[in-house]
Amino acid sequence: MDLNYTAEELAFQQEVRAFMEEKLPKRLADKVKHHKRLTKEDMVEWHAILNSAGYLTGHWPKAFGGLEWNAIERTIFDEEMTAANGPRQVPFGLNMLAPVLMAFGSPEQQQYYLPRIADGQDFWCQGYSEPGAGSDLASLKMTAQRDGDHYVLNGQKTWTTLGQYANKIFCLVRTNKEGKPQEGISFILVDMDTPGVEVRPIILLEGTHEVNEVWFTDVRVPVENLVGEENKGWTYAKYLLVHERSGIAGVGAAMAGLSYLREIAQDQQKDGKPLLEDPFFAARLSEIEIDLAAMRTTNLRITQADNDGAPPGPETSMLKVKGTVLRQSINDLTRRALGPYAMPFVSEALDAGYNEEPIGPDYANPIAGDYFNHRKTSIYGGSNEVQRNIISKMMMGL
Amino acid sequence: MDLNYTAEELAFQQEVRAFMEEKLPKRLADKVKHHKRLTKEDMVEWHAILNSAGYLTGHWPKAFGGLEWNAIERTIFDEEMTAANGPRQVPFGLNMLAPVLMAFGSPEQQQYYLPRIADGQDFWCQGYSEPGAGSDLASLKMTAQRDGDHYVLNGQKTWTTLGQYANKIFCLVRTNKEGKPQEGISFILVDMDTPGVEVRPIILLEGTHEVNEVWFTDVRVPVENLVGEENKGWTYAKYLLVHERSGIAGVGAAMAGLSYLREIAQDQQKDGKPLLEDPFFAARLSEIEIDLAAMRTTNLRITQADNDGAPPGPETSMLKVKGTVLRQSINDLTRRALGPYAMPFVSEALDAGYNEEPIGPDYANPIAGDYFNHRKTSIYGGSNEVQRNIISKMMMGL
Amino acid sequence: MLADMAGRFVREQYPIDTRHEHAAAELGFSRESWAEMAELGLIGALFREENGGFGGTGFDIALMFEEIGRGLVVEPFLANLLGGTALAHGSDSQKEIVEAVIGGETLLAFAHGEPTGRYDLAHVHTTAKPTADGYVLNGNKSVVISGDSADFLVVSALIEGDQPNEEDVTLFLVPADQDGVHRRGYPTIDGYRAAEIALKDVVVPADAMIGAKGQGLSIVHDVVARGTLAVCAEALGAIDAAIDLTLEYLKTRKQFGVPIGKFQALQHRMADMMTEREQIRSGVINAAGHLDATAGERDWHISALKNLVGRSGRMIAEESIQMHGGIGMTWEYAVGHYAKRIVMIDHLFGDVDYHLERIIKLGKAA
Amino acid sequence: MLADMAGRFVREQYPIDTRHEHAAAELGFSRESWAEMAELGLIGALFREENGGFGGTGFDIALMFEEIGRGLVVEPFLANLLGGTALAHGSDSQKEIVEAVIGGETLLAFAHGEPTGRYDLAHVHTTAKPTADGYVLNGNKSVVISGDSADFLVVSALIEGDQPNEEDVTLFLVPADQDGVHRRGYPTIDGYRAAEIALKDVVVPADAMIGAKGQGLSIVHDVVARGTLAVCAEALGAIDAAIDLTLEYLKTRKQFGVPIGKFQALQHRMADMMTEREQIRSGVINAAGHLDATAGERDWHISALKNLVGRSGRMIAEESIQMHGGIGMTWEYAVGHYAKRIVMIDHLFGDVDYHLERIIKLGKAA
Repeated sequence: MDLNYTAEELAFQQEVRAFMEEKLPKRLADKVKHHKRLTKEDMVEWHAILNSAGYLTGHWPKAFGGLEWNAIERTIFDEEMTAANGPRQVPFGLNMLAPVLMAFGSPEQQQYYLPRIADGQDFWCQGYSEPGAGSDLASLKMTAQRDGDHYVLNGQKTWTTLGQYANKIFCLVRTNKEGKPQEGISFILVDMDTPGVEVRPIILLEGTHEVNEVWFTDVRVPVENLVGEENKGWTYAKYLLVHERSGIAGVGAAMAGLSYLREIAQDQQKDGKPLLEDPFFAARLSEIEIDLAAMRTTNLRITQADNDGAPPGPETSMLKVKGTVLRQSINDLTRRALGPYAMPFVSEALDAGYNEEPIGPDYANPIAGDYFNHRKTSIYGGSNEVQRNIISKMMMGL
Repeated sequence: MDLNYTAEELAFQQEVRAFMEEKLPKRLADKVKHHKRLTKEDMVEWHAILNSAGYLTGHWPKAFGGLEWNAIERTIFDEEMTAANGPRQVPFGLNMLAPVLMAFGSPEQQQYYLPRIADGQDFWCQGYSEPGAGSDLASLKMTAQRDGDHYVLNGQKTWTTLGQYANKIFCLVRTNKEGKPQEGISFILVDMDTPGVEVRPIILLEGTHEVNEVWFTDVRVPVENLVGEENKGWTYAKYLLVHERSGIAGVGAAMAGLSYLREIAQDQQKDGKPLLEDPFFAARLSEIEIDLAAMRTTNLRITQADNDGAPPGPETSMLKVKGTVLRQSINDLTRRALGPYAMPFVSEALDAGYNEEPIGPDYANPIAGDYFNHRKTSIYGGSNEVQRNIISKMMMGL
Repeated sequence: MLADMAGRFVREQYPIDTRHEHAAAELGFSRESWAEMAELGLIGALFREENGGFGGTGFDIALMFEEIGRGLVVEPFLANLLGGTALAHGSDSQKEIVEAVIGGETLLAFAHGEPTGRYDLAHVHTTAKPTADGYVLNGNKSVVISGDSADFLVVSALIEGDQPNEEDVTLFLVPADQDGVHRRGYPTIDGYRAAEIALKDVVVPADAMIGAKGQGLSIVHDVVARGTLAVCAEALGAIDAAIDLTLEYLKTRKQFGVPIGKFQALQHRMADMMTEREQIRSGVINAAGHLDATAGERDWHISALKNLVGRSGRMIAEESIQMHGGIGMTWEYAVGHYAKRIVMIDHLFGDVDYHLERIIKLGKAA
Repeated sequence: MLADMAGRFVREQYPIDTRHEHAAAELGFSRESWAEMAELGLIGALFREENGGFGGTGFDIALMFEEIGRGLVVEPFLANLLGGTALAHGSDSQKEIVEAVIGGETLLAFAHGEPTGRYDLAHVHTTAKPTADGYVLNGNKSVVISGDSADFLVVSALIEGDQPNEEDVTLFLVPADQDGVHRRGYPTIDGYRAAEIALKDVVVPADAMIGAKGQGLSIVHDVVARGTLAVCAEALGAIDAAIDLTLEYLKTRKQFGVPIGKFQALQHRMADMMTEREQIRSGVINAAGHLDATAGERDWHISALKNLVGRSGRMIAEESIQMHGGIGMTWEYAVGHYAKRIVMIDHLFGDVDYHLERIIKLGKAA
């Protein structure tokens, strides 16, 4: 039951901390801390910096150019990076497609695509969800029909995050309508420049453009772009979903958010004293701190079990639920901390180059928007309802 | 949207208040306030006092000797009586059996039984639940087989409240095993002195004896004791359940409990000041007060609608859920108010005639037990889960 | 009656797209629509007959704002309720302005809050320096609702003197285009408009004072009590709409072949949402019924309501989005806009904790 | 190792009926069982080698008390952990008593709390008046766990002098049968024993003092930190048992023909209960790992844990009963007894609010 880091792990932690101090551009850290919008260029720049130290693909196997971090090292890296306000990596190529290619892709696909993910030549996005399908992937409708050396794709994907920046998309498509619904699904790679691919923005409730619809009309994709076998895509999709579990608790983000909230509450005044000293506010903050301290250990315990080779269990779902609830409660309390200044919202002020005076305190503008935006975290990646189904079913055996 | 009482209603309120001041024995009010155990004699005494003013059967139609109170008058009476720490009436004869007899009983049954309920000759209990049946009444198993002028009863009832004091029990029994399960049920009145009736106590988790199992072995009951028609008992049972909705929110009990909690929190010291002045404690108390003020109005609105002849809807279930949650939160906060003195529990001290010094403050002994005992309120009379099913199904039409 | 008319107007002429158009316009609302609403008598419903209105009781305000909430109406009802209520305490010529407000010709805003004052109503640092024939105002007013479009501002200030205190707070009526009034308008996250207002040596005549010298705070309390009731009723209307949308979604949206409303976990949460809605409705009734009671009773019920709306309103708003899933997160679908309004009302006139503290100070329920 | 042995002992020789028998006995526990547990080394697991034990770290205490909680063991582990920890700060002859405790021969109780002190550890009104060769103790000690069966009491008192303050609090070892010690034992609602103890002119020699004069509060903090960790771990064990029973019930109990565990509303609540259990488990690990850290770090993690157990433990206890329905309300069925223990642990060493306040005072997590 020893949860202390080993000497090697502590050394690695120091190494990452030093890297963040030295290499993370202040401009990017400030944007992250103050919830400004990151541009595509910001993301590409940060990937390149991480890649220069090998950190970008640190969790990849050595055979594919990675450092073969174990789960603990990966957790340490995530915590340090997030606590330093480093931008989160864009996960679609790095953590979602890459493991699938490593496990099921052809040698040619591995050799071509993996280096391009690492060096930033490709910016991937994800074509999983469809309108009306939600968590129920087996019901997907987008089709891929074989035509000589090509598949012809027709249909629509939705909730495609950062699709407006991507040059590639990996898609689940239906290649067979017979049999069980999950048996006719294939996994295919698509160049977004192909004629017939159209990206339409979805604007979120607070006005942000993060996600998109992607429409496919007679899009011709070479058969070499099929990953693994035809009609086996369901297996690959599940592999991807289970595999991508690192950082699901969001401990680093919660810690960074909580520390920012403390700063804000120290600055905000209530009856002539810092809001932080108000008993009700302090109580809410402290409850979150207590829960987070416990969750940090829960996360390490589960990560440790993962390191020890235990199969992924319902614990991951617990981390997802508790993690989102906690981060959302931080967003909520930060919103409250602002008092009336939570209301003003100047969208342009979130973009680089905005130079006007802030309305109210300089940290205020993005906070309420963030609170609303982060309601998504308990919805996407398997909603908290789906996670609770998993927990209870796996643990009750019902 | 006027929720003020009319002049007549205010006069009635004054009348009841004066009655409670004059006629409610201090000994009984003290027992109720301090959560001491009421004996059968206490209950009978209080019924007789209420009956002397006609209040016991105030809600009965004039034809059966009542005062024909409407829903508002009944609410006023309940609130005043409970706020004065008057013992609650024993409902089984008065509010459960009586309406069924009035609606479905024979003239002979009405003439014989109703006066005996009013004047305390009969002490009724209820034979509804069976082991393993819970909220699912249609699955009941206890049988009544016709044998000449008698029914012969065999089976078991459970959760029979105050069965140890009762001389009569009304039962739902199965008279027909064919057809739909709810079609073969009958409603029958049983003298507890009949050979073959056996009452076995069920002790609750905190050590109280309130409920019982009642076993029936070849119990011969005259056919005249059948209420209404054979195999129509399901209809009568539903009538009973829907009809007995007055006071379901427990507003009076919550008000009395909250005011007692205030007294306790004024007496309890924290860091040299009354606990009531502690901000966290005050916050919890105030949230309950806020919810209760709203629920009081919710209750009046629904009662008013009832008065106006609207059919009972899912609102009753809302009152049940919110009412139990609120009263349980008062029990919980009262327990917390005591600090370490919530722990001691001398069961004998709850009975009359106990004369030893109390352990800690004189109000402390019953509080934790009450907290545990009142967990029942969200379970019996249709659990809060069943109520939520009703609310959502009726309002969503699903 | 007027509330029914407002309801019909919202249902028939104020669909959500129209609302978004109004909000996106330069002014942040539609002058035409406002004129129409005035014509229907909807503004007058907020004021007593003696001030030229046709209502003005707690129930009038509550019913009107429920409809405003149901339609997410962006026209400046709230600001004009606040400003008009303040002016009703004023001189005859000031009361005449209320009539112009009711007619839809004149717009008011209530410029009371200040940058570091949070929700403290007594926090007034703006000063009024007496001169021979009036006052000179200096100070900053923050998050003034509809402050950018108003013709007149009701401004609170501390009359300068020896150790000025709360009893020197006084209200002034200031034309918004007066020299020295600097306004910076901006949108709010939920689609409304507000302004930061700097007052620099703003000269006003003696008769710009509203009510008597030092009467400011007591007027402010009346204004804010009405405003708080109004936004809580507005939240109730928005909650009704959000719950209706969610119910409809649960009935029509299918997953694994069945409507998601068949899932019991959602049913039970929905049951709690509907129960809390009834509690809020009761809170609105209690507050409306005590609006003209003693200040202590009024404030208890107002604060109880605001706390309840802050607590349960947030729960309902968040659950409404959650039960919709992804679609609830989009601008295109209405539920998110209702959720934003419900939650942001927590930031108007004091949040859950502010009102809980106030309830504690006021003692037990009257 | 010892914890495994404790676990086996509980599973094999301590079914709930045996537990109830022990609790109902005159002493409130079984001397024979206690001797057997001593024999197995279970008491020694709570103390360091230097005090004659075989454990004594945070993890030793936590693992042992998890098993105690799983079995709802009524034998006086807690009182002897408290008393023994205090004596470990004492003289050699006092430490010898710890060995007798470990052997199961001698029983201790920790008589610190007083009637109006609530959870305040510094609230000591009992006095120790210096005499030529010792002290005379006077005062009242309240809710002393296992105080009725103890052979020795560890008593805190304020040494009389000029304006005595917290720095005069000192601990004394007092034989329970000493003249002037009046004990009134009684059961607690969850099936354990405690006592009110009045000290009337109790004469003790100078060497009855534990540690140095004025060292009392610092020893009390050490004792209470260990005790708090212990009862939280005990709560975790009881939570495990309550959840296991509930899971089993959900799988076997049928309603309308299906196991009630198929109802999604119950499934989702169960998922939250299981998640909170993991959080509590993590809290126990954090507190156990910081038991010998600086006082500030130790107390932060101890208070965080106690707050978490108070909040989530209550939820789990209440839900376990609720999901069982009527049967969960009965004495005969075990779940209610687990629920009682989990909830009543909130009343030992400070409740949710006490520890939240302490966390606020201690500042952010170390």
